[in-house]
Amino acid sequence: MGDDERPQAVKTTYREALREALRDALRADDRVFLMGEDVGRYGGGFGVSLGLLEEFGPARVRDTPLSESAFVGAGIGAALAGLRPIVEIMTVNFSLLALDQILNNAATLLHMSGGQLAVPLVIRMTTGAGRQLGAQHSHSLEGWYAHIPGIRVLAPATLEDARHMLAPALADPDPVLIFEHGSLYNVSGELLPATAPVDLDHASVRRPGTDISLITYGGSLPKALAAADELAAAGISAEVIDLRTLRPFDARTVAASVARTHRAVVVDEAWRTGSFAAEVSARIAEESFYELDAPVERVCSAEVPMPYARQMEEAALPQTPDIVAAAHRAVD
Amino acid sequence: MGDDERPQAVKTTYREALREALRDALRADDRVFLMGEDVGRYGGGFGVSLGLLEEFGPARVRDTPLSESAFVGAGIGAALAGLRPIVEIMTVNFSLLALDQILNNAATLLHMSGGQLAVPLVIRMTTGAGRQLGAQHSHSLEGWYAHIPGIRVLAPATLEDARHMLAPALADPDPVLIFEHGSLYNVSGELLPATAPVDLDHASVRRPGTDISLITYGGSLPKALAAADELAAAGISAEVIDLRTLRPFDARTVAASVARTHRAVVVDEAWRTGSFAAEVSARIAEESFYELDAPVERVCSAEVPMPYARQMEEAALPQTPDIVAAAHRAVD
Amino acid sequence: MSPAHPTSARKAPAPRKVGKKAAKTRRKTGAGSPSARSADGHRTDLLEAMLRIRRFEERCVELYSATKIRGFVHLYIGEEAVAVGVNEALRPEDAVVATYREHGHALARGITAEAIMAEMYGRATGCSGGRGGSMHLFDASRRFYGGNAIVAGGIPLAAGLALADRMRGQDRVTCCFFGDGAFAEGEFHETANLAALWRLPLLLICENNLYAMGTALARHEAQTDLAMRAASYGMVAWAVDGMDVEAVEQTARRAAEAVRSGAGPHFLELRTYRFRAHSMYDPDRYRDKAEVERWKERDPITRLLDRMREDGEPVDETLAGIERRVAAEVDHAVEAAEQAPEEPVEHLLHHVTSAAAEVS
Amino acid sequence: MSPAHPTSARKAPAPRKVGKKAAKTRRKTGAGSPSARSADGHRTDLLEAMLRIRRFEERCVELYSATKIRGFVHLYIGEEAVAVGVNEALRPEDAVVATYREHGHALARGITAEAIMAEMYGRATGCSGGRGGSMHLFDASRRFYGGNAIVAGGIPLAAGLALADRMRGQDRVTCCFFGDGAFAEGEFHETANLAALWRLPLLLICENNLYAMGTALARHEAQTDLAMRAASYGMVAWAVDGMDVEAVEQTARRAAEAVRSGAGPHFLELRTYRFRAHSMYDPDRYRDKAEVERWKERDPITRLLDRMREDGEPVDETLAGIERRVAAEVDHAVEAAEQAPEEPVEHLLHHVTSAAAEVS
Ligand SMILES: Cc1ncc(C[n+]2csc(CCOP(=O)(O)OP(=O)(O)O)c2C)c(N)n1
Ligand SMILES: Cc1ncc(C[n+]2csc(CCOP(=O)(O)OP(=O)(O)O)c2C)c(N)n1
Ligand SMILES: [Mg+2]
Ligand SMILES: [Mg+2]
Repeated sequence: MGDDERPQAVKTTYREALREALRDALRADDRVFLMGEDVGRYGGGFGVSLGLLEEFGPARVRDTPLSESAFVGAGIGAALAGLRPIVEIMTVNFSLLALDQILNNAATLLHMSGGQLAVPLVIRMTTGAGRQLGAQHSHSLEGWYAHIPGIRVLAPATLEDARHMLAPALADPDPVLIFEHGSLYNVSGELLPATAPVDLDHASVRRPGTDISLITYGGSLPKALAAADELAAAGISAEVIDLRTLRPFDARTVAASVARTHRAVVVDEAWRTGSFAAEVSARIAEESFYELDAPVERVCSAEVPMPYARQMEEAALPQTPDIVAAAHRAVD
Repeated sequence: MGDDERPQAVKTTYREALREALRDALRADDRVFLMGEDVGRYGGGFGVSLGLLEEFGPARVRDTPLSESAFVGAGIGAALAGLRPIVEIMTVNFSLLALDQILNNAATLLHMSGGQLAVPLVIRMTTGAGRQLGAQHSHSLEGWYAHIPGIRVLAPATLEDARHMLAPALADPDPVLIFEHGSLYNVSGELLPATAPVDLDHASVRRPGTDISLITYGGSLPKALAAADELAAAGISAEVIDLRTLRPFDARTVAASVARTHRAVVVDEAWRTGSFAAEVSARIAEESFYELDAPVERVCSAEVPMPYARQMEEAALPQTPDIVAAAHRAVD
Repeated sequence: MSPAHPTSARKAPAPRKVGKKAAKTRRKTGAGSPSARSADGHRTDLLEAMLRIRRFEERCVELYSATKIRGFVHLYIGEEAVAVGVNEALRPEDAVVATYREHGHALARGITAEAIMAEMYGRATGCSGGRGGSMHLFDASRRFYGGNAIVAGGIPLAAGLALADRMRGQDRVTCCFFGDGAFAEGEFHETANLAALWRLPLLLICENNLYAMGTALARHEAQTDLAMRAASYGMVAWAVDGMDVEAVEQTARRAAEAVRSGAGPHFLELRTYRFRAHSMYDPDRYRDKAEVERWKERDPITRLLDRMREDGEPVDETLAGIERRVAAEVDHAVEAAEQAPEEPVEHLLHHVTSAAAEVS
Repeated sequence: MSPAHPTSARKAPAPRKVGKKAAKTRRKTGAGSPSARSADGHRTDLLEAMLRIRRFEERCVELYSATKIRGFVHLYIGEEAVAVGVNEALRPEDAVVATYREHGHALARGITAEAIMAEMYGRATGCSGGRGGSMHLFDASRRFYGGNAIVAGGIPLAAGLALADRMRGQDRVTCCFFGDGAFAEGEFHETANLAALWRLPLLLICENNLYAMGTALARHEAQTDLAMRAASYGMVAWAVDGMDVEAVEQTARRAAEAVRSGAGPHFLELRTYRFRAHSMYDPDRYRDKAEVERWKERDPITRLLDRMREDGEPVDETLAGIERRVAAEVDHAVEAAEQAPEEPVEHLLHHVTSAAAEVS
């Protein structure tokens, strides 16, 4: 591209961006294939892979039986054999059925074998609540996965990340888990072509600010940005950090932000106790102890199985006003 | 027992104390039964239930097939029907195969049903590392379970708790998970008869101190107590808190201790990132911010699948010298 | 020590038991073949039970479009004969475990349209207090244990309910509904083995509607004869025409009686079909329209009506009466749901544990 | 972009392939029945392979008592005919997935006693660099994928290895060993269905030693005819006398050839027995001593020796030679392990990810 050719922005959605990334990957490397429940004829539980079966055929866009453990394990085996599987688990709620495979095989084989067996596997899944799906379909368990050494955990929150995280994830020789928040699929916007490969090691400052750091990821990013808007109106300059990668956790970017703002609010849709936000809060207090002017605030989900009723679910989830209130507590 | 009859201490082990608790429970209530892999003829993977089959018969001491999901789910169903099952999952490592049942059914049914269906189920399992069992048999995942609303998570660290936590756990109308650290089974000592029922809501100060709080639970308690001894020799008075119950987390007892000592070290055998220690550290920094004179220290396992080699496993696990060093850092 | 358990504490009202007398008669005479005449109103009752489900769900579609109902909603339309026929074999003291596609099972079990509709509206008067929604209908008093949205997740639970009965020597049946897709899950396998090994009083009802979402049976099962596969565990297993409510009833009765009398778990494969998409979100691209049309020709409601006509029963009048009653029920359910109170958000943390609130 | 994968990067040396010539001859003539004469040393090779395992493990017992080896150790003594016989059917390019009871499979596959012993000593020279121990033996160059301590946890993995071969059109076999206890796990079921559905080139070897720890087969399986159960998935499944190494070899060859030629997964149930306790911790209280003694009469090593004697082969001399060689191998393995270096603890975080270390 010449210097004077301006990159063309395209109008797209988070869902389409994910799909384009899959299409690219399938085109670029014939070791890549997509496998999971209803990824083919149905087009994906959330429509992400629509059309890929037609383009790439049933061998490379592979519908599986309802057997989460078997097909995730099969993905691990295929990766061991040199392929580059992308396994879709329809939602994080079903990933518990494959958690043994992920923890005890995918994350562990490299180590147990003394470095002989790498597992270049990508696992994608939908996460999060907010659509009145009730107690069994609204989990935010990416924090559990971020606890596991040996895997990388990504949470694309923007169109850019949805579009451009997959390629470096596939290039990673080790297992990578990608959590797509269900409330983001329909988010639309302008997407510029990638200029540099996405950096999977670092958090991103989505909005700079000086008075307080709002630290979040995934589906909570839009809420944090909205809170920053509201805070700006109240004269508080909030910096918004999108963690993007939960493991390895980029504590340095967070610490640098807190060194500027001296106050922090961590926003995470998981239940508060034992959430990934706890790790973030702990790390800030441990590593930026002398920088902090106020206790770190956490805005998380209420500790309740997600209720179906609309008003109850809304009350249970972190909302923009909760973030604003937490920021005020920290600043006052 | 008359006033002048002094309670008789008996010499016992953690394993025997657990067994006596099971025997008591089976004798006291015919709705109680024990179910799990090899709990009967084998006597339990770690010998805890030895002899119970002979005493109570195969209907109440029930060997199951290797089907963790099915027999844990069956325990939930039996509890729904009014029985009081004690399900043994041989180790936490295999509990992943039943995690869906625990999270999506046991912990959730009461809520999803609008309060109609309580699940009075007790699940026991061995946890922890330290016996050179390698990467798939050394997990400390109780922190994950402590993330789940709707269940109670216990970690008996003493003979007293091994002996006396089961009865109140069975009396709890909701699911209770009991984590027994594998390194404790052979611990022996004197056990006094219970005077009052064990309180499952509160942490316990195992050793009072004034300079620093060492906060831990389960298999790390002996290491923390040993560290306190060493610190005492160096003129540092360490208070040792045994959390005992990870959920509900007794933040008040912890805060009260930190209010006295102004410094804290949290010890947890889990991998550091996303450990339960992160929650404890975060809570201290959030709730005792103005009490703290130094950053909270965490002593956790190295972020590595547990290696088999002795020296490697020792290096990976939190050890007494690590706790002592962390305390010195906090105090200096 | 521990508080009494809700199921044992509450008195269980009778589930909606259609045509009890008729059933008894048939059992006595050993008749009950699908083509047998039914002069005693039993067929009418079956018809009404199926139509209640059909009309209730048709209304759900409208209400979903109107965003009165939210979340995931899975319709049972086309499969009514299964829930209605199987329910005939069950007694009030029996237990039922169902899936996320369970409006039909709940209605057949006698949970009122009103309680279900309120639940889908998320109202405090719903059968799960508004906490559950369409996928999580519960009624402890009727031993209706959900409403489970994890495919196959209810099966082990059902085994546990059955285990309790077996341990206490109670001649009750636990009836567990699940789909063909659930057959592939490890939990089905583990439970089938456990149930057969322990001879649990469990009635496994596989609703084989030929699809798991968009995946056809032959693309998710190596061996599509599910009854045969189930039999390999050492259980009795039969396949039945799930579009014929009388055939379903008859077979379910035989199976339930065997289970009740201690013959161990029984498995029924009900061959059926859903006329609608998998859920409200599903554009139904993976099925041939002609296939759907062919199956609609076997509509269990039409089929029963035809049989009644063939047998000279006065169908039209009966039908009109049923339609009126059912429409009134559904209308009433909607009105009541519209009026029903929302639970105050201050109650958010209720029912997390049985105690009022958690420490800390 | 991504670094080359170890298995493809390294050149694969041949696994220990006993009696290659003999095998070819037999295949050509269509002979190879257990009672056929073997003048060409093939039986000697089988004998040596079994004795290597036996003597290696007997030494392990001593070393465990001497606390040289730690962790969990599960002995294969009594079951040697299975690993040795099945290995005959495999080629260097095939893959093997085994369990925590895998010394026998590893030795048969050609991993040296030295590399395995060093692993059990936790030394850097071990076949897993001391990271794995007895339950986690690996050798990427021999496509030996462990060593898996989660019962049934290796089965899905094996399906994935087979899937890769199928997708690339390679005529390789993935051979997966597991126990009778694993049969009850959901992962077996899910994978069996997947393998049959996708016709994966997978050889499933069920080592039915009649016990899962202390739980006898009939107390963990409702249907104890495991081959029959497996067949119900639509796979070819045969039961074989697992105490007869020649029978095992012959059947495994037939099965592996079928798998290789695209006939889809095959399942072999090998009826065998472990002479020792489940693990070094197991006091073996759940079995009748007489039962163990009866099975010891079927010791696969004695049995092969007897057959050789019946056929007039010069057994005693051969045996003496084998015992000498094997003892030397094991002695050498122990000496080497004793001398071998420990990995420095500074390397603790190696092999967590492929990159040198994690960020942060
Ligand atoms: C464990 C699990 N995996 C995936 C899903 C997503 N899902 C919901 S319903 C369904 C299809 C189930 O098909 P089947 O069991 O045949 O029941 P049907 O919907 O046809 O009644 C799938 C894949 C889920 N809810 N649970
Ligand atoms: C998922 C899981 N559950 C339980 C265990 C504990 N355990 C280890 S071996 C074993 C018995 C396995 O029996 P089987 O599959 O027959 O193999 P064998 O030991 O007889 O070779 C059990 C219960 C485990 N390792 N993994
Ligand atoms: Mg279906
Ligand atoms: Mg066995």
